[in-house]
Amino acid sequence: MARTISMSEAINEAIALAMRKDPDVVLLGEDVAGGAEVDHLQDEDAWGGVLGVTKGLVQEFGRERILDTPIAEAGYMGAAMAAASTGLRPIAELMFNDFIGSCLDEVLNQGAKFRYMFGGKAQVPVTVRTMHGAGFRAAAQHSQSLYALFTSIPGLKVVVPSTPYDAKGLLLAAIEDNDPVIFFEDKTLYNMTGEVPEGYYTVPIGKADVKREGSDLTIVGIGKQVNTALEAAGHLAGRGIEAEVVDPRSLSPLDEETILSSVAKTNRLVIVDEANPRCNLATDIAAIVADKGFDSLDAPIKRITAPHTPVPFSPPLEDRYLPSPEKVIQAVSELLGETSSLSL
Amino acid sequence: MARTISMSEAINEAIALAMRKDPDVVLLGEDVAGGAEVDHLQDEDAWGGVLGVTKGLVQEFGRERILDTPIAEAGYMGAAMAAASTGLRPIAELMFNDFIGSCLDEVLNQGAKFRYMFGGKAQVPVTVRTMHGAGFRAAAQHSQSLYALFTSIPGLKVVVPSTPYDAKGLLLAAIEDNDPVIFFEDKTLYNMTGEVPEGYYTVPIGKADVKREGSDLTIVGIGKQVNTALEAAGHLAGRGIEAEVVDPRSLSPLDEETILSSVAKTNRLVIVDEANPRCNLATDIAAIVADKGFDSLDAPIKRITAPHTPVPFSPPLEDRYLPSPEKVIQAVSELLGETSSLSL
Amino acid sequence: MEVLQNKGVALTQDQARWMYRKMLEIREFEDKVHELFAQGILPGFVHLYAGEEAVAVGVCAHLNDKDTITSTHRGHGHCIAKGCDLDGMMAEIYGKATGLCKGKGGSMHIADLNKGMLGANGIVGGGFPLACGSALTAKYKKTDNVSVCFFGDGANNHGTFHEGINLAAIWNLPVIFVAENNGYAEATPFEYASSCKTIADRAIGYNIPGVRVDGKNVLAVYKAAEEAIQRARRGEGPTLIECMTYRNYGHFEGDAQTYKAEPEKKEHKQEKDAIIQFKKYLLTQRLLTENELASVEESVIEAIQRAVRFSEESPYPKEDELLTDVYVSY
Amino acid sequence: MEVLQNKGVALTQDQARWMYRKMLEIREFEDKVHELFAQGILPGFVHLYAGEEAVAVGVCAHLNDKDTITSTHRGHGHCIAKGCDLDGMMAEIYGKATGLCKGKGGSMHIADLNKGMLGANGIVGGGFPLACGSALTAKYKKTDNVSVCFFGDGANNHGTFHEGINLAAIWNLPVIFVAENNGYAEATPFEYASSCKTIADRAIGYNIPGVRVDGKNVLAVYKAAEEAIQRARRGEGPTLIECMTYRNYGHFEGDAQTYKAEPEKKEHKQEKDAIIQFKKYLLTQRLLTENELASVEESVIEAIQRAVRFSEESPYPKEDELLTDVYVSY
Ligand SMILES: Cc1ncc(C[n+]2csc(CCOP(=O)(O)OP(=O)(O)O)c2C)c(N)n1
Ligand SMILES: Cc1ncc(C[n+]2csc(CCOP(=O)(O)OP(=O)(O)O)c2C)c(N)n1
Ligand SMILES: [Mg+2]
Ligand SMILES: [Mg+2]
Repeated sequence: MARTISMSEAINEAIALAMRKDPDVVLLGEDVAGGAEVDHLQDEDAWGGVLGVTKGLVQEFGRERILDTPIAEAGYMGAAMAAASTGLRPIAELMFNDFIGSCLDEVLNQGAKFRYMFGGKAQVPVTVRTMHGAGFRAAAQHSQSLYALFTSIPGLKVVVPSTPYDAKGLLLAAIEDNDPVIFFEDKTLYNMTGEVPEGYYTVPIGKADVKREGSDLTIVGIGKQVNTALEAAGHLAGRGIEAEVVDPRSLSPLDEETILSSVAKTNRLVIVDEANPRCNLATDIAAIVADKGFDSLDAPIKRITAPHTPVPFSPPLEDRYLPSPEKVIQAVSELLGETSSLSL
Repeated sequence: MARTISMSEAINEAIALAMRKDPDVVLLGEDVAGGAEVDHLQDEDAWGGVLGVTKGLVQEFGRERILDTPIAEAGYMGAAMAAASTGLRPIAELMFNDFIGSCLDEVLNQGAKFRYMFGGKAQVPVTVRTMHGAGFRAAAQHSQSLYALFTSIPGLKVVVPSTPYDAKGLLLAAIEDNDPVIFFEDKTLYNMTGEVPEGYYTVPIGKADVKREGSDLTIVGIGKQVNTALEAAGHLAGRGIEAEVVDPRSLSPLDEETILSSVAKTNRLVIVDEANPRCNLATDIAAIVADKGFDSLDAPIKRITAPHTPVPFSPPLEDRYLPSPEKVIQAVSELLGETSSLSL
Repeated sequence: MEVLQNKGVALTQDQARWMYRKMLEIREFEDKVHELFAQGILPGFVHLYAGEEAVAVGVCAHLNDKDTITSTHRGHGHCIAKGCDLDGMMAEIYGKATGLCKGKGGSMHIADLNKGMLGANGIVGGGFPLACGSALTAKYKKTDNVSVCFFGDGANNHGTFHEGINLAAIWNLPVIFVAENNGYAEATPFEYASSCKTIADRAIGYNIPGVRVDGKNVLAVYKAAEEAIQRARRGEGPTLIECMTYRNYGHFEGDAQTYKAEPEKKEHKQEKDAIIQFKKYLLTQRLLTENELASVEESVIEAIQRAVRFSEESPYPKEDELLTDVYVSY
Repeated sequence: MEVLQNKGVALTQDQARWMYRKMLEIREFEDKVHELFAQGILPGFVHLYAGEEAVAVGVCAHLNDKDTITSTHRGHGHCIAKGCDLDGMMAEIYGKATGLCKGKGGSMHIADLNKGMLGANGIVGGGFPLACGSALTAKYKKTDNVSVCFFGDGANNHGTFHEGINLAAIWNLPVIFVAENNGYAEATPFEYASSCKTIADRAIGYNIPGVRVDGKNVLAVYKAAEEAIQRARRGEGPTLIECMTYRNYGHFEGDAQTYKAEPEKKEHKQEKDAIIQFKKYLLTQRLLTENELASVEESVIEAIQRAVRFSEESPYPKEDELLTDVYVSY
């Protein structure tokens, strides 16, 4: 397992492997190939997605399977849902998760509900890949983290990887899955590198990963914020505080057990979620622990989240918007009742 | 304050009062008048909304101010946002909150964010009225309670009344408000009656109401579920258990103080929210209390919500889907550590 | 087998009987649902298709079970024309466990994927993208199946109309977009809400064929659909067909229909009635005899009675059905 | 004051100078942003308007501060043509506190409501409904103001195109829908994604006037816009104008533009260039002299330099600005 590639490459590779394995897998979205029907364009020069994540796929799989769509999210997302329920296994790319505003109905009222409304007689094996996350200087309409919205919708599964390894394995699991899966990709993690095996493997949906063991407190991170948590944990270790870092990886289903048993061990919980603070994953996990894990809690549950504001453009404001290791350390210091706050 | 009218009448009256007071208030939505440009139709026979809530308004205010729209939620919702930022004070009706799937962008990325993105130089005094709630046999696409989605969006205010009195006062406050307010109307409460003063009054947005005082535990209900909580509290009182019932009325901003001080008094919390369980208001409130109110808690925080399923059509299934006084009492009995469960 | 020609339509006796039967099934089914709803027996929002039978039947006459249709909130007629089981449909509207969707969907969500019926849809405009999706499957898998998207005049102003038809056009998908222009969206007239002179006009903006036909004339619908469906099967892409029709009942059960003019209501139940017209045609053309028609009528009435009995006698779903069928696995 | 006539266009010298100046301001502004981005000085997603100047300027020449426009992700040109302050714009793109939106919006969200500029918009198709809204205000308040909705060829396939234009048409709103058909949406050609032959064709489906003009010819745009805006001011409803244009740079900064053919790129920077053409016209028509043009050029270059200096020297917003301006009150 010595090969090191980027998150972006890991995702690209997962799509290629899935498409080789199953001829019913197609990829559709805006410019996922790029340059459709441009005469002079060689497919190796095609865009491959707005940030190049799907580059090269059209060369191997052709334009019948890598489908550029018009800017019509409702149109192609609804098409993906029905294609899935009639025999294809589409991967639909919603370029930025913020654009769910243009196609929520197709997800919320169509794809997610077909199976139930139809008494179990339909299945919708679609994967929606979408970019999220702040820190890219992309401002209010291109930087949100809307996974809570999808997590709240029965019928959907929701996955947010924090490493290239997980991204590849979870994406393959998502494509294999017979339910609709929303797969979140943090645009600021595309260049993150890590060890990724070459072949086909899956990471099970619904299984959290303890990314670091510890006994003094539990930090649950969502997506990129797992890395914030790990960074904070590193600093804390230097001060003799051992944080356990849990990466749920899949938000729906959520592996409550792993979280609860970590808290049973550490008796303290901090959750890091870069989404806006109201009704997000941090509140969700806090509520679960405040119910089922109440007896093991020795201290208040702390949430490190974005503030209740849109994502600002200005770099210093955006930096302040996001959770940071400092903020995590600050919360931990409050939690452990240290009077003077810790610093890096 | 002896007059008793229905929730539906209270809402109608609030709109009329607001329109009399401020000529910039207009109402737009599908069939809010009804029968646009039908020759023989007398305005008193016009629909006045799909369930008749806005009946009669077109007679008084005319078709310049009561605007029937095409079935184009994105079109008219976006129009309402921009009309609001250029000098009108529109009330836009989204017939069922489920239809947000057709116009989320206009709310999420446009109206809610104008003010922030534009550095405080815009204001968007729009009120979006919308119907929600299960129990009407309206099935999966017409029965959801999606207030958490709106609560999570910075820039919006969110209001869910549980009585005719609150509905009228909150709606008038919403229309007066210079920020976008989403006003939820539970379709199963339209016929609920209650005392409502005739004149113009407002109920402040952001202020919870203690609907019943008690010292043994706190029950927070959302919208109609306040009434479920009150019913449960009545039964509990018969068993010597005094529940305090808190109605937040406004979900964003949320009156944390009233909730926290109730819990400080009772040391126990149950939340009743008929939305699906993940990332909803129940988790939100639980998380806030598990942080800021942790020290006053003597027991796990219990949430009574819908299950993680779409709303089923079949009456017995839908009845089981919803929270009920029985379920609340069951949770309370667990909370209070009674071994045998209480019954009605 | 005897074959009759009329206005370019060639119906065999079997086809004629099938069409007459389906139109009657729809009418009787809806009249019965109307009655049951008025009696307080049926719950929910119910939108009846009575009056529009010629559209669903004229189109579905050309489809097989592998062809798919998307439908609307007013979906019973589409279901019946596409071959859904009447017992299962009625039981679904009752919310019974024996319903086509086990009672979980109800009137607005009846579906039967085995029959190519992709579901009634409570969301206006919901069907356009879905029809593209099943057509994409057909095209990708190189079958010659087609998708039909039924939609109302109100849906014609929803964004999904535009996105769906454009997508079908650029991808050359085998979709037939069938507008059911019954003059109203709830209480709002077509002319008020739609800026186009005809829905068919809008085809120009997508560079596809668009026609308007008399949707009360099942032969006219049949013929237009035949051409469009054959084009689609040949891989020549989508067509937009606008059928001018009328609903006999209100928008939903309970609607006082104050927006409808009396003469208009009357004529649609009499000389313009699609079933009366078709029956006259069948008789004058000697395609079916009075006796044959009567026996169809009798058998349909029995079938509807049976469906009601079946539904009444069926159990409600068991309580734990609430939690199943959300996921394949979770 | 001397007035020149050409193809039905009557420009005063002041107008001509204003138009030339605005086109140059846009060009110089965008070339400078391109440079600063390449140097790593500017953050974010930046979409440049260079090459399309004739559209924004030809249209906005007819507007006053009470008229409103909605814009796109490629909004700098619209802002400048509508009279936004260059210093405030550049500072906004830098994310500085002195930006038009205090640095909170950035390139994709520049707005100035006092100038009737309702905001650049990061959502493709976002402007259609918004333009209807400000036009509704104008109509309701009985002003004679109009709204202009600028949008790209890519946006022409979004559902909001359909919903917005239909709404404007049935309500007879004073909106002018201005398509900037630059041939591509990101890397996707207009012809691939759009089933219509021309965007103007789609006007038929809304029963409103639709015209296609050479969007590199500011006079052609000016004339089409004049007619449409006058119609709208007279209360005669919306118009759709399609302007054929081209962007000199990539979709956003960083785009290698492999999808563009070389000859096409070249001709648009040379003989088809809108500014070169307009300049030639001004000279041959003796509307402005070489000297006058040179002094405009000089002053524009200075203005842009000043804007950069202003931005460089401006502070970033204070940290607590993160939390303000979300609500009027909360
Ligand atoms: C997106 C959406 N908006 C609004 C509604 C409410 N609604 C249900 S049916 C209907 C009218 C539909 O009119 P039309 O498309 O003409 O169909 P018809 O009822 O005449 O068959 C409306 C507004 C809905 N279900 N979905
Ligand atoms: C709803 C939505 N979908 C997709 C995008 C991503 N996107 C940004 S600009 C663009 C292309 C727009 O093309 P066009 O409308 O022709 O404008 P142009 O860039 O050519 O000026 C796309 C797909 C978006 N911002 N919003
Ligand atoms: Mg209709
Ligand atoms: Mg373009």
